[in-house]
Amino acid sequence: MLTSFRKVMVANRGEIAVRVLRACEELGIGTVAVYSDVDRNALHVRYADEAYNIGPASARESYLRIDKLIDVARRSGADAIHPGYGFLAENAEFARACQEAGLTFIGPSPEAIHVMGDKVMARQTVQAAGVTVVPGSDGPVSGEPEAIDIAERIGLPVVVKATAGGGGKGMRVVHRLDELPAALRAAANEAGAAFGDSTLYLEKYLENVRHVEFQILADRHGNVIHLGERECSIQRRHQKMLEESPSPAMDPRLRERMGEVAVKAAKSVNYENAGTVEFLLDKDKKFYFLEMNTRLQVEHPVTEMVTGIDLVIEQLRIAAGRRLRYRQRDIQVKGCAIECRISAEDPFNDFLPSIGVITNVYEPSGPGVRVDSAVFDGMEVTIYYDPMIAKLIVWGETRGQAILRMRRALREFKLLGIRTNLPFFLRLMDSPSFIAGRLDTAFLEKVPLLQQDENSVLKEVAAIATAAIAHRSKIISASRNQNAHKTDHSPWRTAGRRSAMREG
Amino acid sequence: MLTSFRKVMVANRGEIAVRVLRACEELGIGTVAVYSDVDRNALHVRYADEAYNIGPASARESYLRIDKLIDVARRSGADAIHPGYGFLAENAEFARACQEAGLTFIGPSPEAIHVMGDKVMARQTVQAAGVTVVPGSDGPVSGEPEAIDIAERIGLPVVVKATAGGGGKGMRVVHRLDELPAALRAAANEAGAAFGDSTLYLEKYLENVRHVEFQILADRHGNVIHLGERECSIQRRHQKMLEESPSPAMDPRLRERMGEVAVKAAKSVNYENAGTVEFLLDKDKKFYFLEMNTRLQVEHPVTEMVTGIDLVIEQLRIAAGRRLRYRQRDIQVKGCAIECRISAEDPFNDFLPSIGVITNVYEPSGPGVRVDSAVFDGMEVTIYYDPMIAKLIVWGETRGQAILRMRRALREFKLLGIRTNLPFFLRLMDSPSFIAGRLDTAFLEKVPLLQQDENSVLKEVAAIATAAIAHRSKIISASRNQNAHKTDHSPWRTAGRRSAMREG
Amino acid sequence: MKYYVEINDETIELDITERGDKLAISIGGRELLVDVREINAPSLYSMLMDNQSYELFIDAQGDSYNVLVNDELFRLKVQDEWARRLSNIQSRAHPAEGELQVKAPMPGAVVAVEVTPGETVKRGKGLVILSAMKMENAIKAPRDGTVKSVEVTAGQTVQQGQTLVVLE
Amino acid sequence: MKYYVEINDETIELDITERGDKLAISIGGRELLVDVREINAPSLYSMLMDNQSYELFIDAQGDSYNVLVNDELFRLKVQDEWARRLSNIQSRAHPAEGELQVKAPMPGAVVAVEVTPGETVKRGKGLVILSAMKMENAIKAPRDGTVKSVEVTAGQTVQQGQTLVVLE
Repeated sequence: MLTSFRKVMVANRGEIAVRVLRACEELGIGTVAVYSDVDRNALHVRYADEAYNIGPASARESYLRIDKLIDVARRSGADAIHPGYGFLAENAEFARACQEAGLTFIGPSPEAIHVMGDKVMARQTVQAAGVTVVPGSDGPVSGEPEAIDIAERIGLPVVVKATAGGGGKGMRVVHRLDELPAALRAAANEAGAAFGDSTLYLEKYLENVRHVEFQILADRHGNVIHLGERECSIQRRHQKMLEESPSPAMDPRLRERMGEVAVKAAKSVNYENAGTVEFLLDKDKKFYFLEMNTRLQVEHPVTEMVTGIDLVIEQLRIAAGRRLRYRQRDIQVKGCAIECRISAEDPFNDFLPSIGVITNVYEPSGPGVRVDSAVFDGMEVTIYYDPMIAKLIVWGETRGQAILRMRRALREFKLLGIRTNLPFFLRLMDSPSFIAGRLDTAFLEKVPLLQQDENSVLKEVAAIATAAIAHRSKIISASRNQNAHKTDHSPWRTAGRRSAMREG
Repeated sequence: MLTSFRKVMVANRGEIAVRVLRACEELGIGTVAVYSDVDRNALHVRYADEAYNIGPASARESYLRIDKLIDVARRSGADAIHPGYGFLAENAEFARACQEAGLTFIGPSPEAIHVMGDKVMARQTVQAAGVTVVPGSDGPVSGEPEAIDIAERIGLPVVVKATAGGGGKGMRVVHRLDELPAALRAAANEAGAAFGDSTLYLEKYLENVRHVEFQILADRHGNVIHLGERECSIQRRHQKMLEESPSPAMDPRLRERMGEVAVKAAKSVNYENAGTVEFLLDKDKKFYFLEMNTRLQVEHPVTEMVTGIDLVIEQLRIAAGRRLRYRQRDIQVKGCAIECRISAEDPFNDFLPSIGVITNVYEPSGPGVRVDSAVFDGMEVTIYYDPMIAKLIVWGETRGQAILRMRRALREFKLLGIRTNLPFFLRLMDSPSFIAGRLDTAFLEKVPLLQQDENSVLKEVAAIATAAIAHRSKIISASRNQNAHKTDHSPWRTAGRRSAMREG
Repeated sequence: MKYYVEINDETIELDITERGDKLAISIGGRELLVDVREINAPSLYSMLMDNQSYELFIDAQGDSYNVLVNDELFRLKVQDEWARRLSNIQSRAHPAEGELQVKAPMPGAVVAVEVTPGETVKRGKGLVILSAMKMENAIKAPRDGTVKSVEVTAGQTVQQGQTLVVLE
Repeated sequence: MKYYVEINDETIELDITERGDKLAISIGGRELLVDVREINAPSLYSMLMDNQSYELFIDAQGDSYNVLVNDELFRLKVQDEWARRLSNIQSRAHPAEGELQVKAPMPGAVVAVEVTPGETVKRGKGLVILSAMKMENAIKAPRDGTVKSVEVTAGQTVQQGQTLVVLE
C-alpha cells in the first residue's frame, strides 16, 4: 500500500488548482498542471512542476476531455489525479477512467459518485439507511398527472428538480398548481441542455430554512468522522455567495445529532475521502437531507480555519490509503470563520459578469485573513470560465470579530480593471439581520442590500475627487501639449515625486 | 474609566502602522496616520481615516519629532497614541509627553520604559527581584582598568554593550584581553553617535546559546501573564531575521519556569501592556535575563498564530483600562508558527540594501499563511527607513509542516524591481541544521547558506531561458523597426494573445 | 476655475484653485484643501481632503465618470464652465429622445429573445437572455419604449457592444 | 540561430529555431521545445521547457543578465555568433586589466574609510563603510590590487554610482 504519491496531476484551473498544488508542494509531491489555450500564463501553470496544454478555451474541448486528461497523466508519469470541484469532479465516468488507467482518483469510488450524483437514487439510498430527506416524490416523476398528484400530497410550494442536477440548473419553484406544467417543461429543457438528462423529481419547497452542511472525512478502513458544519444560507439564484462555520443556529447537541446523520449518509454508500452532506434546517431544529456532494467544496476553507485541519492534505493521505489521523473526539471547533466568494460581477448592474484585464491586485492579509486565489497583475478574466476569481476567508475568536475582520479585509481588497462583487459583501457585513445571524435561504431576496439610501458624505467626496482629477488632467494635458518631448512618465507620479523632492 | 478609545493616532509607518490600523479598524476605533514627505502615497496613509504630514523624509525631522506628533494628536482629536516599534516606541520622554498632553500612550509607564531602557538599571532591578542575569559588570564601566578587571573576573569572551543600547549598535565582542581597549573606544563612539550616550557595560559573551524570549501581557489591575516563548536565534549582525514559536528547545516544565521568571521581571517594574522579556538559554536549560523590550515586537505575529490571541487588540484594551480577558491557564500553544523578515537586501551581495520601485508584488496566501506588509505595486523603497518591508508568517500543525509551508510561501512571494532576501530564507528552509532545530545565536556564522554548490539543472534552465529571451527580443526589435507604427503594446503579450486566439 | 458635477439629478458647483501641489476647492460656501494622487493606473486614487483620507476607484469616459468609494458607486459628469455652456446649447438643439440601441455588455451567446418588434416595454423588462461564464443574464430595457427591431436570434454568439435590440 | 551563453567560467552553446509560437532549442546534443512568456514587466517570465514549468526573474543590461530561478542567482552573458566574433576581436585588442573604480552601490553616508592610497589590498578587504537604511555596509575590494586613490571622506554623503576608491 502506498503511503504517499510521487506525482499528482490537478485536472482543474483557477483558485482550486492552486489550492491543491499548494498542498502537494507542502507534502513534497511532484505536480502536473493542465491548461487550455487561454490559460497558458495562469498561476496554476506557473505553480506546477510540469504543465501540459489540453486544447482550446472551451471547457468541453479541454478541462472536460477525459481522454486528454488521462493521456497527460500517463505521459507525465503522474500516479494520482485530483479533480478539484466543478468540471469532472463529480463525474463517475472520469473516476472509473482513472481507475482503469491505473491512476488513483483523489475522491470517492465511481459507485459512490454515481449514487449520490443521481439525486433520486441518493434520496432512496440514504432513506433506506434511516436518514430523513426533504419530503417529495419517491422516484422520478413520469409526467404532469403524477407531478400534480405528488404536489397535492406533499403540499405547495414545491420545487421541481433535475435528478442529474446541481448549481441551481433545471430547478423551478412552484407556488400554484397551475404553474406546475410550465415549470416541468422549463426544468426539463434546462436539465436536458445542461446535463443531457431531463429526468425530474419533486421536493417540498421548505421556507424559512437554513442551508447547513457537514464536512465528512472517511478513510478506506471504515473510519468516518465529521468536521462540524458550515452555514451556506446566503445564496443568490441558488448559488452560495457566503459561508461560515459554525452556523449561528448550531448548538453542541444539534451538531452531534446532525453529524451522526451525516456520517450515516456517508456510510450508506461506503464513502471514502472528503465529502459534504447538505441539509435544510428549520426553525424547530428539524433537519432534512438535501444531497451529498462527493468532492471538495468551494467553501472548505472555513472548516479548515476553525478546526486547524488541512482538508486537501487529508484528501491526499486518504487517497494514498492511510488511516485517518483524527478521531471524532479530536475535532474541536475554535472561533468562527467566514468566506466570501469574490466574483467578477457587477453588483450595481444586476451581477452581470465583468470581463477584462485585472491590471493590479491588492489582496488583503494580516491577522486572521486568508485568500485563496489565482489572480495576478495582468490576468485576463474571460467569458470561458466561472466568474468566481478568489475566495476571501477570515477567522475571528467570535462571529462578531470575524464579521469586523471581514469588513476590514473587504475594504483592503482591490482589483483594478474589472468590476467585482466586493461592494455587495461590504454592505452585507453592515446588515443588522446578517450581524444578528438571522439567516435563511431566501435572505438575499428579503434584505435589499443594494437599494439603501446613498451616503451624502461619500457623494460629496466622489464629486470633489472627480472634479479635482478632471482639473488635474486638463492642466496636465495642457502642459503635455507644450512639453510633449520632455517626459513619457505619468505626470501624476511626476507631480508627486517632484513635490516630495522639493519638500524633502 | 474608558472602555475603548474613540480615535487612535499611530506614530509610525510601514507594516507596523498598517498592523495597528487594522486592529483599530476591527474594533471600530477611528484612526489617524502621520507621514513624512516621501510617504504621502504609503499604505498607512491611505488606510487611516485621517492623515497628517509631519515633515521631511529624515526620521529626525518627522517620525522622531515628539512636538509634531503631539500637535497632530491634539489637532485630530485623538485620545491615544500607538507608537508601534522602533522610532519613539521605547522613548520615556515621548510616553511622558503623551501623558502631559492628556493622551493615552499605548504601552507601559514612562518609568518602566526608563528603567528597562537603561540596560544596567534593568539588570539591577530584575536582579533585585531574584532574576538571574547574564554574568557581567554590576553597573556601567568607568574606564579601561575597570573593564579589564571585570573581564578577568567573568572570563573571556565578553561583550561590550551600550547601556542605552539596542539593535546591535554600540556592541563589540571581545575574545582577547588586548582587544578590549579598542572595543571600548569603538563601542563608545558608536553608542554616542546612535543614542547620544556613550555609557558602556560588560557582559560575559555566552556561546552556544539560544535567544528565547517570552511575550508578556499585563493590565492596570496587577494581572500579568505570559503567552509562551519565541525562539529568535537566527540573527545576522545581532539583528533577528527569523523567529518561531514554540522554541524547538522548549518543554512544558521549562516553559513554566522561564515564564514565571519573565512575569517576575515584568512585575519588578509594575509593567503594564504588552512587553517581551529576552533570555539566553544554554544547552543545560539554564537561562539568563538579557533585557526587556517595553513595546510590541516585530515578531509578535508568531505568538498570535499559536495562541489565537490578537496582541494589538489586547494592547488597545489594556491601555483603555480593561482587565485581561485571559488567565494564565487559558493560554494554549497550538501548532508551530515561523516568521521571516523580508527585507530589501541583496543576499548575493553581502545583504546590501536594495532601493528602487517595486513594480509588482505577489504576496503568498492560502492555508496557514499570513503576510504583514505595507508593500504595494509602485512603492518606492528609499534609503530613509528600515529595509524590512514585509513579514511572512506561517502556521503549521507541526514545526515540520510549518517549514514546508514556509518554503512554498517563500516560493510564491515575488517582489519585482528590487532585490530581496527571499532566496536566503529559501536556502535556510533547506538547511538540515535548521530543519533539525539545532539553533544558536551564531547559527548564521557557522552554516554557510549562500556558498552551496550551484544546481546544474537550474544553471541550464537559466541559460536556456535567457538565450530564448535574447532571441525573442532580437526578433521583436527587428519587427518593431519594420512596423513601428502598428502597435505600442508589449510584443511579448501580443505574441501570447495572438497564439491563444489562433489556437482557440 | 469653476466646475459643475452632475450626480444623480443634482448639480454641484465647485471652484478649484491651485495651492502649491494641492488644490483649494470651494463647495457650498466651504473651502477644502485637497491633495489627490494617482496610486495606480488605471483607476486607483488617494485623496486627502482637509486631512480626511479616502481611496477611490475612478474610471473616466470622456466627461462621464464611475466613482467607487467604500461600498458606494456614483455615476457622474464633470464639466467646466465652458463645456457646460456648450452642452446647454447643444442639448437645446438635440433633445434627448428617439432611438436607443441596447447593446451586449459582454461577449456571449444569445439564449433567448423575449420581445418582438412593435411590443411596448416598461423599463426593467427583460429583452434578451445572454449566457456567459456559466451564467445566464437578462439584458433589460433601460427605459420605457417600443421595440423597433430585434437584431439577434437565439443561439447566436455576440460580441461586446453588439446591438441586440433597438427601442424607440 | 546560434547563441553563446557565458555562465561563470563556462560557455554553453545553443541553437534556436522558431517552431510556431515556441522555440526549438538544441543544447549539448538534445533538442528541447521551449515556450517562454513575459508575465509581468520588468522581469518575471514563465518558461515551459518540454513541459517542465519554471518561473524566472531576468534583468537585462545590454548582453549581461541577472537570472534568479528558485533560490539561485546566475550572472550570465548572451551573445549571438556575430556579437561573439566581434567581442573576441575587441578583447584581444584591449586586455582586461588596469584601473578599477569601486563605486557606491546605493546612496548613503560614508561612515569610515578603511584604506589609504598605496595600500595593497586582497579581494574582499573592506574599503569604505557606507551607512544607509539604518545599516552599515562594508564596500569590499572586488579583486586584489593597490589603492590608487580614495575619492571620499568620512561623513560625506554619496550618490549611487559615485566612485569611492580607485584600485590598480
